[in-house]
Amino acid sequence: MSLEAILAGFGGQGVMLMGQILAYAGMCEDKHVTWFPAYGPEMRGGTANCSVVISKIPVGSPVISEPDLLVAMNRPSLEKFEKTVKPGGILCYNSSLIEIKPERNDLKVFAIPANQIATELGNSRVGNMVVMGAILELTQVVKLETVLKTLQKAFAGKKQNLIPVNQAALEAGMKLVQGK
Amino acid sequence: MSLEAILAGFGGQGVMLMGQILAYAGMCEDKHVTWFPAYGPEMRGGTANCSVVISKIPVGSPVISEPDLLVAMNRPSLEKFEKTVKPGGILCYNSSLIEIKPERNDLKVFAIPANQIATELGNSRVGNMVVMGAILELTQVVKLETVLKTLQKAFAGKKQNLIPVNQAALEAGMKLVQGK
Amino acid sequence: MERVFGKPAGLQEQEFHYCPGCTHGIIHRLVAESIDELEVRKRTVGIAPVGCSVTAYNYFNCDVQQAAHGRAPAVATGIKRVLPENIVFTYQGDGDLASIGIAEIIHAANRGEKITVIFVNNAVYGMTGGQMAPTTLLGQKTTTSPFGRDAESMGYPIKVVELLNTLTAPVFLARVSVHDPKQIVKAKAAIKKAFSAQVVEKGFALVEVLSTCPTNWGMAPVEAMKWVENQMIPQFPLGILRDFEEVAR
Amino acid sequence: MERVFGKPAGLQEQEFHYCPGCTHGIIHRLVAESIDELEVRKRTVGIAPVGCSVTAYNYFNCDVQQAAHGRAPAVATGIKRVLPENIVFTYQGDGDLASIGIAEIIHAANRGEKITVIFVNNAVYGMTGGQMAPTTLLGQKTTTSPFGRDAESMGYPIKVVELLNTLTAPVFLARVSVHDPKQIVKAKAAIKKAFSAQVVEKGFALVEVLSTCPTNWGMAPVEAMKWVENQMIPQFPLGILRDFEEVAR
Amino acid sequence: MAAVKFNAERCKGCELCVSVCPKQIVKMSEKFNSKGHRFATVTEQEKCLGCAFCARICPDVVIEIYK
Amino acid sequence: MAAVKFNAERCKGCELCVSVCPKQIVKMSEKFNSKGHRFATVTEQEKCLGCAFCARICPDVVIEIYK
Amino acid sequence: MAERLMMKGNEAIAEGAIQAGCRFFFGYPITPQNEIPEYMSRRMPEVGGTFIQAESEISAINMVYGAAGAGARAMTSSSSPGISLKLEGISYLAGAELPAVIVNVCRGGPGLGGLTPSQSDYFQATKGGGHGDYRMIVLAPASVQEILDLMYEAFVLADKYRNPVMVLADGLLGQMMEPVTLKEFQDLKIPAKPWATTGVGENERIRVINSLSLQGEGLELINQRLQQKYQTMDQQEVRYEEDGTAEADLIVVAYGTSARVAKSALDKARLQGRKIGLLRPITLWPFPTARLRELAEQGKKFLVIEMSAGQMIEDVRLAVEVTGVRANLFAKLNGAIPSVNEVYQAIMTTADKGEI
Amino acid sequence: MAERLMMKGNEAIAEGAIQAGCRFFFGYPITPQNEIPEYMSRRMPEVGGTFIQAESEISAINMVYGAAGAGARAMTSSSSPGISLKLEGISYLAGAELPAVIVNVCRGGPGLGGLTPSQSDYFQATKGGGHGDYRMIVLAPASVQEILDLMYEAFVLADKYRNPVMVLADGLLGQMMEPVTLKEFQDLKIPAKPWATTGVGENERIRVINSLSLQGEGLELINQRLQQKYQTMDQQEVRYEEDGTAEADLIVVAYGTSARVAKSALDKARLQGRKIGLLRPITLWPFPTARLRELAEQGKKFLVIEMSAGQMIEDVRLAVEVTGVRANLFAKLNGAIPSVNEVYQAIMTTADKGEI
Ligand SMILES: Cc1ncc(C[n+]2csc(CCOP(=O)(O)OP(=O)(O)O)c2C)c(N)n1
Ligand SMILES: Cc1ncc(C[n+]2csc(CCOP(=O)(O)OP(=O)(O)O)c2C)c(N)n1
Ligand code: SF4
Ligand code: SF4
Ligand code: SF4
Ligand code: SF4
Repeated sequence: MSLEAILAGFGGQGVMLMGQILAYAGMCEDKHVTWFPAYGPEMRGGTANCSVVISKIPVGSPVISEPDLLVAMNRPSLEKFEKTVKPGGILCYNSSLIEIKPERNDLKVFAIPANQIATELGNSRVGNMVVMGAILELTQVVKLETVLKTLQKAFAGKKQNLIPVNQAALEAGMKLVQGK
Repeated sequence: MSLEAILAGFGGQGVMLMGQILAYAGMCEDKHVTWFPAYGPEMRGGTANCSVVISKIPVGSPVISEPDLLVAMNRPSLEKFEKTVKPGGILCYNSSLIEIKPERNDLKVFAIPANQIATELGNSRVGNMVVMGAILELTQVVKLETVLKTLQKAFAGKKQNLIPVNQAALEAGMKLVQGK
Repeated sequence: MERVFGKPAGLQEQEFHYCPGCTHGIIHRLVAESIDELEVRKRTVGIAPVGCSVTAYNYFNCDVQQAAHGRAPAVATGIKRVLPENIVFTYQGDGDLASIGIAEIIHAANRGEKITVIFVNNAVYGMTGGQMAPTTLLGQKTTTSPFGRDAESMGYPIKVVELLNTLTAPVFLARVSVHDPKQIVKAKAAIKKAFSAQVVEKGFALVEVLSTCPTNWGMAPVEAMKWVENQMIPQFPLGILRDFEEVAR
Repeated sequence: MERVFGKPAGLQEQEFHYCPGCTHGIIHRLVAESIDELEVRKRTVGIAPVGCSVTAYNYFNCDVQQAAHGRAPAVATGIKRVLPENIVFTYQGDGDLASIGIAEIIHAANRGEKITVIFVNNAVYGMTGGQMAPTTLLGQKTTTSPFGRDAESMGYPIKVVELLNTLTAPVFLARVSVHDPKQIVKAKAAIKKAFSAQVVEKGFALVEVLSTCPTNWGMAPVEAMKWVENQMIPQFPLGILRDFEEVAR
Repeated sequence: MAAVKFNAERCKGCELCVSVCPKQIVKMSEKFNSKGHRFATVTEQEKCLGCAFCARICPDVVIEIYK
Repeated sequence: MAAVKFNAERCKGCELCVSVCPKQIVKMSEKFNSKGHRFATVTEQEKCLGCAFCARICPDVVIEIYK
Repeated sequence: MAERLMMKGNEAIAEGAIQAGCRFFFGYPITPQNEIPEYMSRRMPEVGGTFIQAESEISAINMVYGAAGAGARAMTSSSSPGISLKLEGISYLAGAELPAVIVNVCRGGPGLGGLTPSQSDYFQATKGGGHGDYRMIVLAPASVQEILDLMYEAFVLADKYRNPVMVLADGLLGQMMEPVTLKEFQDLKIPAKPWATTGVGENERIRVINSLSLQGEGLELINQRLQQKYQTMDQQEVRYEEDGTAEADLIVVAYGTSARVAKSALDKARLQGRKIGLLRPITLWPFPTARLRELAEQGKKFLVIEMSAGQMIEDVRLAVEVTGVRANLFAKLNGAIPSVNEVYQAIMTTADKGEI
Repeated sequence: MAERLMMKGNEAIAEGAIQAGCRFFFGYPITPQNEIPEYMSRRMPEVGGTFIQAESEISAINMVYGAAGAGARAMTSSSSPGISLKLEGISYLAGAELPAVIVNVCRGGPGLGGLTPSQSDYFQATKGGGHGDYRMIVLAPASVQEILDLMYEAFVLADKYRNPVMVLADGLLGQMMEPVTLKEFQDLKIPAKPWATTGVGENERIRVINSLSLQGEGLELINQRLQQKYQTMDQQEVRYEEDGTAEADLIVVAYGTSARVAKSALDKARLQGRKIGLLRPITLWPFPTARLRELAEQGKKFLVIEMSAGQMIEDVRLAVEVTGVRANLFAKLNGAIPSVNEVYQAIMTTADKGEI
């Protein structure tokens, strides 16, 4: 199973980390992967996005023009990238921050109240992992265990204590879209 | 009448000025002329030389490999350039400073005690004009009057007073080689 | 009721792209206010540096040239020599002015170019992601001094105003801060004075403004203001080191 | 009878290419004597500048790197960081150090690089034919200030030692002259001290040496020496501004 | 009698104004503006002194003072 | 009792040595060396103090002092 | 096998240098290569090396000059505007024959330009942006793993020829992450450098690092020696990668990032039954001229893909035009990365019409 | 007719600029061009202009940037190493589209090199030594009179295209004296520059001099505009001189000093009955490609004479090789000026054997 995804939001929403963990997990499952970031002109707090490719064959261009999957964590990202998604592709958007609805009807669209669920889980910063969970469930591109292993690495040391809440977020995200 | 000359000595002997005046005079007689300087690696008081071309047709390279005329005001210059002179060419050397004799016998060689004559004329710095006089006489490349006009220009203003002694030097130089 | 405080005419409508709480915005406003109050906007030419304020031409409401990294004082020299009647100012960060551009600022100052320099000292390279600057404090962690600035191999924070104060030509040299409203008022006065030095055709004027970089300092904006007060000021004492009016008297 | 004075081992046999009466030669000898007396010749690496002393590698009897114009302090930094046990010195003119190279010297000094800098201030660009230098005196005529240096458009002579004295790191800063035998003895002492700062691993040391350029000043050598004494010294006061031993005590 | 006006859309939620208000009447809203920042507002206008501390320290020219 | 030795070939004729000799025994020769410079010499060796003033100020390491 | 990990291209540049025994890094921040100095500032202390953030790019390259002249493996890195500032220094390194590695993580120009990836410094790197007749070996990696490997090569080649070597990447390669395998930290035999200025010690003659020659003839001799050295490099160090060139009708020539895009595009074209080959120069100088001419003589067509107005195209033309073949160009100007689709279109058109 | 006088090439560069209305000179000393700043320091005050000896070449080029952006005719001059230092600034001038004139009185490299004349900065000047896809018109005079005339052209072209223009001479042209005729001191109509930053005054919109574009697309648009401008230059500004090319079998291609030497040499060869022509590019960029190809199609042979390891030869090959013709090279390496005799030999061999 291979995937071309664009994950977008504003700085601080953890879209970059989300992408890296996804790619890393892909590597652990012996796939060819690339991760490529892009930042807006704003210094910080501006829009940021990354492209992740996970594939069985070596990856040519790490830059994606037509993603299979778009994650939009804030409104500008949705507005900027919605039109680029492959027909029939997946669109997950953060419904806690984005009040508008996507326009396209040729996509599998999922509204994910990421901030809300995160706050419920007691850590407003794990919204990205909620969405990550949803992606795993929807795409099956990598296994949950692999991602969890990756988290172990990513949060080794001081951040150890953050692992449980992130795991909870992942599972919440998966549940949210199960069977949808 | 056209001429390719190399004038060489050490800094302060006025070889550069000599060459410029020669070229300038050539211009005044509507010839094509070029003047090109070259300095040794020493900071100052080192060897210096200039190439002067005076010609009826436009001058290509201002750099001379085989001069018709060589003026050597000091020993290093003689040693460096003697071998380059065209067979049958003219060699004037400053016998007041150069104790050795030129080796070539296929040249018209003139020993000119420039410093000595200059000192006799009461200005040790006009040695270059003594040699200049000799050149004029030997090559007939430009007229004396033209050179004198040029001196007027060169020494206009403060240096006015230097003109007579320079003129005297020119004439002394001419006399020296007359009919030789 | 009438408006007693708001956006000065010296600023365009455009919102700043600076990070939340970054004091570049305050300094921009103070510059614009000074230009307004001296009524020189129409004959002012600004020079944007390379740094977070590289796009200053989107904010200042006057003609602007964007200069190569560190070379703003040379560019300002070129402009001022062509347009002696104009008011010419550079706006530079500490990487731009004190690192790559230290030669240009020293020689522009030494020639006594009649320009105004706004020197924003935030102790790091902001735009490129928080690397060490010449003004980084000892022990301060940055992305290129991850274990803290160590005097033995990285040297000491450079005091630009004191350095320039050894030169004869400059007519106004000051260091101010914008960490609280009181200081902001003082900073404004100094900046305005630095511009007025050109209006009365005195000569080279520079104001160093201690500024924050919450993003790269990894601090909340309010916390960053405290850091300026408690950490930076002891190292970079505030004050007016040279003043053409003092001299005049 | 035994030889009590002559060519130091720190100099090669090669004759200098300098103009008659140029004090570069004296300064070369003092450097070489210092190297001899400290017995460090075998582990010394010199850096030749771009200037009349560009061919210093033909004179100093130690390993030498020739550096790009003004960059000798950066080159010295590279060498010293690789060879901390070696004695590394730069020999630079005023165009090289105070004009194009002012950024490099300030930052090497500020980092406290453990190097010795011999700064030859002859108030002009010698090699290129007597153009104005940052150290040219007001009113002094040069080939690029034909009507004399004019403060209004060309600024003031820069006092390098005073400028560097605003930095924290340097351990030895002095200005000396070689215009008469007495001063030459003092100059020698300062230069030797500046080298010894490395021997005892102290830090950055710089000696500014007032020097002549008879050729481009258009003076006889003896006259040039008088000019240093009467014109240059009043502008560039002699003395030791910083001394690691003083500090030690 | 003074009035302070916040332009919520320009606000980046840095909270500097909150930190300097002598009357502590500047508060951060629960809502986000379109850029996603929680923005500053003034509660109890009537208490405002018009000292402009908030406006002076605001890096983004969000605040206007009227008198 | 001291002796001063001049290496005429290295001399550039700058006359600095002449200017500093307290005994004024350093003089310029009438002759030129091969580089074309009039070179310095010492007259009346016996008067030499060996103060090395000339040697110290000579830019071209022409002068040696013996004691 | 050593463990695989995800690395940014910029980190690979830094780690690759350390693996190659580089212990002296002198640099100045500039996007998109900041991870290099940042990584070095953390890593060098661990391996007993030295990291200095210089006051400028100029200072950095001259620190490299001093360190290289003192016998160390030293490097600097920057991006386009910063590299322009280093050109005097690079010319000095070449003139003084000092081994050093310069990395250019190229960005869009001219002037301050932008932060987007670009290949518009090809001329600067290959024809000598600096003054005088010098050449550098220019290595152009196309993946993070290759970056790691070529950094090692770069230092070996620099020492082998006593010549600066440039690694030319771009913002995309610098910023992207890919899996890499680190070779074991082997200690390397860095060649002896008797010419280095380490103090004369007991040696007879002093050593001089220099690029000046005041007597004209001297300079001519130096340049003769340099030109001979460059010829040897040209004969021995050409590197390139080929993919399906033998059976291809159309050869796509591209390096670095555009080679990656080209690869995706030509895979697509092959699905359409077109016979497309890829020749990816790994050394931009020396350039694979001989091989390209060989292919041209077999009557193949050529399409060059560049993220510039067309620079490498000149070297391709110099290689193939004598054979009567013309080379086509698809140029993506600074500011954007070519999309797989537009390159695919270019390939199809050239394959079918013979030209764009 | 105005009076004739002897002038040094460097003086002609300076006086020519003044005649062209240049009133702002920013420079830094370097041999062999010191007469330029020295002349300017005397002359500018006479014409109410400004001379500044900058603290460095970098500062000088950035002063030019500021002055040009303020609407003035401004210039700087230097020689090879100094030009390398100006390349970032030149790229900025091109990116910000500012008119300015840069003079390179080329000397031998690489590194500090030597003071002898050279042509080894051809690539740097014509292919953009600086970063990014920019081009400059490069004018190559071959006599002191032509220097005087081309300095005027340089400023006109710079304003016409809002682009930096380089005048590429060498130490020989700079140092030699030849007779010249000064045109009367006419006052010139310098075009209005509404884009210049002179203070908004009563204008609606502020003016910005800038080369930055943070959004990628923006940068692509800028580069498209620049490339279109460069195409126009390429179509309209090619300048060259021909001598006996029509009847010639062998065309010698040379510029500047080497064209002078070539002229003497081919006159000699003609005396031997050989049919030799000379094509002397006056603009090195844009290059007389079309004309050379025309001549190649007539089946002529080509010999390039350069004072470098061979740089212009590439542009000649790009012009002629498509026609199946090969170009020969006589390269004189940095350090010496080719003698008339050696060039004569090269011409004779090529004329007779068809190649060297
Ligand atoms: C020649 C060159 N070198 C480096 C850079 C990269 N660069 C951009 S901004 C910057 C430093 C910014 O720091 P500072 O001047 O302190 O301003 P701040 O961003 O902190 O306001 C650097 C090094 C560049 N653009 N050009
Ligand atoms: C980059 C560069 N710029 C300029 C020059 C030309 N240049 C050679 S020496 C010199 C200045 C020499 O003056 P100074 O440093 O005072 O030394 P001095 O000759 O007086 O001893 C200059 C500008 C150069 N070689 N390289
Ligand atoms: S990075 Fe720092 S300096 Fe730059 S805008 Fe953000 S806070 Fe301000
Ligand atoms: S030019 Fe001046 S500094 Fe240079 S050697 Fe001659 S006298 Fe000395
Ligand atoms: S003006 Fe003063 S009192 Fe009113 S809100 Fe702002 S800070 Fe508070
Ligand atoms: S000082 Fe030295 S060089 Fe000068 S005259 Fe005396 S001996 Fe000769």
